[in-house]
Amino acid sequence: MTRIHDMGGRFGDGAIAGRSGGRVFEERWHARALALTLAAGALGHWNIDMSRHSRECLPPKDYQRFSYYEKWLAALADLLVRHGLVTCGELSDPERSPACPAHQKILRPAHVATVLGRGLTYTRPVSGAAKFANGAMVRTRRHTANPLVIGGHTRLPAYACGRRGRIVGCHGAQVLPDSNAHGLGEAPEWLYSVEFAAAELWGPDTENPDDTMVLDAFESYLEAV
Amino acid sequence: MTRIHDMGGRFGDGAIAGRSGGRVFEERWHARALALTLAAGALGHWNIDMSRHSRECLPPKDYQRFSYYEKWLAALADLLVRHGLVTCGELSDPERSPACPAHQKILRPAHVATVLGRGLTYTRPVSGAAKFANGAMVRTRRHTANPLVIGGHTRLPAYACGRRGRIVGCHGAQVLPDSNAHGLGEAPEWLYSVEFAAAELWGPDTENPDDTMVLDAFESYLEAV
Amino acid sequence: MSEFDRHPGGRPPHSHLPPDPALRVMALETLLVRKGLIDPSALDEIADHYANRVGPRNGAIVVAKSWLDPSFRESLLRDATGTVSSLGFTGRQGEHIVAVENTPDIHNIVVCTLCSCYPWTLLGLPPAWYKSDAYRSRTIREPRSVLAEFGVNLLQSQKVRVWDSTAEVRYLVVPMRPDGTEGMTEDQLAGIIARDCMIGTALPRLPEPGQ
Amino acid sequence: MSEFDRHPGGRPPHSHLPPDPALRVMALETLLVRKGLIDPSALDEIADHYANRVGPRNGAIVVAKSWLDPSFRESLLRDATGTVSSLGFTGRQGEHIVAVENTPDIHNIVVCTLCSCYPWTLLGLPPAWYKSDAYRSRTIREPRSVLAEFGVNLLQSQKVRVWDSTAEVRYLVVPMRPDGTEGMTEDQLAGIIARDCMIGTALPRLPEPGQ
Repeated sequence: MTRIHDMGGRFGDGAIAGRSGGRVFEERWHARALALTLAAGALGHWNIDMSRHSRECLPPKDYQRFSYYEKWLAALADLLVRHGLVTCGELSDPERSPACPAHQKILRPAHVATVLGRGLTYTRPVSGAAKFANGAMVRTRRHTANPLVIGGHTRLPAYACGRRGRIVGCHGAQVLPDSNAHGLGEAPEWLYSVEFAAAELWGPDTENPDDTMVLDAFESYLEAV
Repeated sequence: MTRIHDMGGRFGDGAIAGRSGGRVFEERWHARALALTLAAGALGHWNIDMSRHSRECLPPKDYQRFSYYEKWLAALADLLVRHGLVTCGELSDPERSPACPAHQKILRPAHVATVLGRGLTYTRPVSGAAKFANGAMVRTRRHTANPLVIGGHTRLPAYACGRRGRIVGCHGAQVLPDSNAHGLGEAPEWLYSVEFAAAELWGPDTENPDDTMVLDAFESYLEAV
Repeated sequence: MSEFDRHPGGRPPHSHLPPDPALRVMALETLLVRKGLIDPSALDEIADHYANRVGPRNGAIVVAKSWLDPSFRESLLRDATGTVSSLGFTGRQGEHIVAVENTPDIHNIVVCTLCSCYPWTLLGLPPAWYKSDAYRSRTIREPRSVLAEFGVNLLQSQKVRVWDSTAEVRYLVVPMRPDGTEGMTEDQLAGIIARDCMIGTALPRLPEPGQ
Repeated sequence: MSEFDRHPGGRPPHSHLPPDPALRVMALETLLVRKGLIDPSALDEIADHYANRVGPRNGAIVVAKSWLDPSFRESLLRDATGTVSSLGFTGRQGEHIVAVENTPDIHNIVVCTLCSCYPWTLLGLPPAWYKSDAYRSRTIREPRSVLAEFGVNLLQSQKVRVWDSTAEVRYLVVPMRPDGTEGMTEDQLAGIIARDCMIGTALPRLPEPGQ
């Protein structure tokens, strides 16, 4: 078990609601929550893996009751406090906070289109060749746990731990979230697409044995079989 | 992944609240919820495994936000409807329901002490000897899934799937929840206590490698290694 | 989706009850009485049974006897169900009892990760913390951290053994008898064996001198 | 407990914000503006960017081109990131794109079980259902049941391949070109390629005659 966010394969969630779509922002505050998160992220105090981990670390009761943008907001508040940018006292009473000069990396409207349109590549150079070739059989590691930090961030879902699959693609070497989420460096690794037979993942709960599931797995998530 | 109730090892739940104890029933309605559940159970329409499964099948959003006796109540309401004893319409407007004669197994106050004090043994005779001896090494099955019913009840927690442990006790043959929860018969099996090294279960998240965890596992949960 | 996850109209039956929990119980009781399924005075009896008739004193007597009587102890560890039955401690959620003994080498602690299984016949109903998500999720993975929150400091030499109550067997932790209890009666000993000592989240303590 | 699960006073920082979500955003915005961390007019720009400037039309153009131009299709399947960049579709949550093509043998569908990863540059922000627990938990295990809820009936011969977006790679499903679209322009084709076709939860449909 990792955390509440790691829900792939969970039973009990019922039918998928709102399949017909809807507006980009269903409420005005949704747009504001998204924009606040991106603008605060542009200050450079944390990276995307830290953002994800902050959402994952919401208490399960909050994670389950919050709507999507409520999770974003709560995780943003937690990040701001963790990184020393605001205090809990200021969160409960914003008016009490003194007015401060602008942060040197504050995002100005003129730069928004550039920043959002540029993106951030996660590909990094690594020394050494990829360990696994296309078609190679691999097994994912037996525990979903982050090996660097107890209770830490990882992108290996629990449903795919200790399972045999086949390499079906390599995306070059990319930043390792397990390290980057904790400020331990980017530690880039080769990133693969690994395909699993449905029955390997789901056993007796398999819906159709002809189907497959593919996930992206970093090299340290995998061992040769 | 099974369901939201299968939370052993999950991160994120924070400190344990209310460690100092408190009254047996913190609210008057707690006592009433407990009593209603036991009294309705005495009617004999379902067994304890069906009760547990009904709680497990609460939608995750409800399971996480409900207090303990709220889960009991909700699961009781779901059981009553599933077994045809009440309707959803009656749940929302009890006064509309016609007054009915007493159920033939209605629990009367004079029988409460006897019923509660008697209990229900889960031991059953089986043909054949236990497969595993004390000290034998076993491995739990690879998937927590119930092999009889998709999304069905099981008592093998996700954290203990596909793990090696040692038999440290046998409790005789007992009713198999995986079958009994679905009205598929009692299907008794030998029941063992299986002890695991902490590191086998938790890998890099192990708190102390000297520690062990023991769970009770039915014979079909186990294979020899 | 499993059939249990399908609900006509997308709403599980329980969502038709009123939102306030106390009103929810009342609505359900009203309905079940009208339907002839419940006798309300039986509810009073059940509540009284668990509020007043069973509780951790039962378990404390069992432990105190095991401290005083080596043959009782031996019998308890060999066949707890039979042994506690002979004291009249039988019933729901206590049909299959196993006693696990703390020693200088091993400290035992009990949890039910999947629900809240607990030896009702010996300890009464479980406390709220035992049923909490935090206790259920954490105890099985980090028992020492949980024990520290409860103020339990283990001997350097002690391993922890966590019992996850995954079947109908209910576990009673038999704590070690503390020094300074020589000459105490069964009743006096039972008085220092608090409920949590028999779950594994506390150790028996002598009353402070003068109390 | 991990250090991330420890909070002084037992309350995580976000619990200090007001309970109503709209007020919560306002409080946070007020605070961050006072602290010099946010320029409120940048927030308007960001909202406008995702409300009006990027959306599923981008992806539809990519798919339409791949239907019309075999060399574009080949390039898209070999190097989608480079190919869509050449159309100006670059940016956040679209840095590494992989296009996966439906065939008579394989139907592709995309999910992010761990959060809600999605190709923003090609499809805009994800719809609410894509971010729902039900879609995240069920699609990876029972894609056919999910597809049936979306009204998608697969060919008898088709296998399902579910892509779980677990890293920074974003997946674009390239649906099969339906019969009856011969002679349609790129613009007309893009018009029948709805967002969900590129997630894998719909199939392109010709407009009803007369519409």
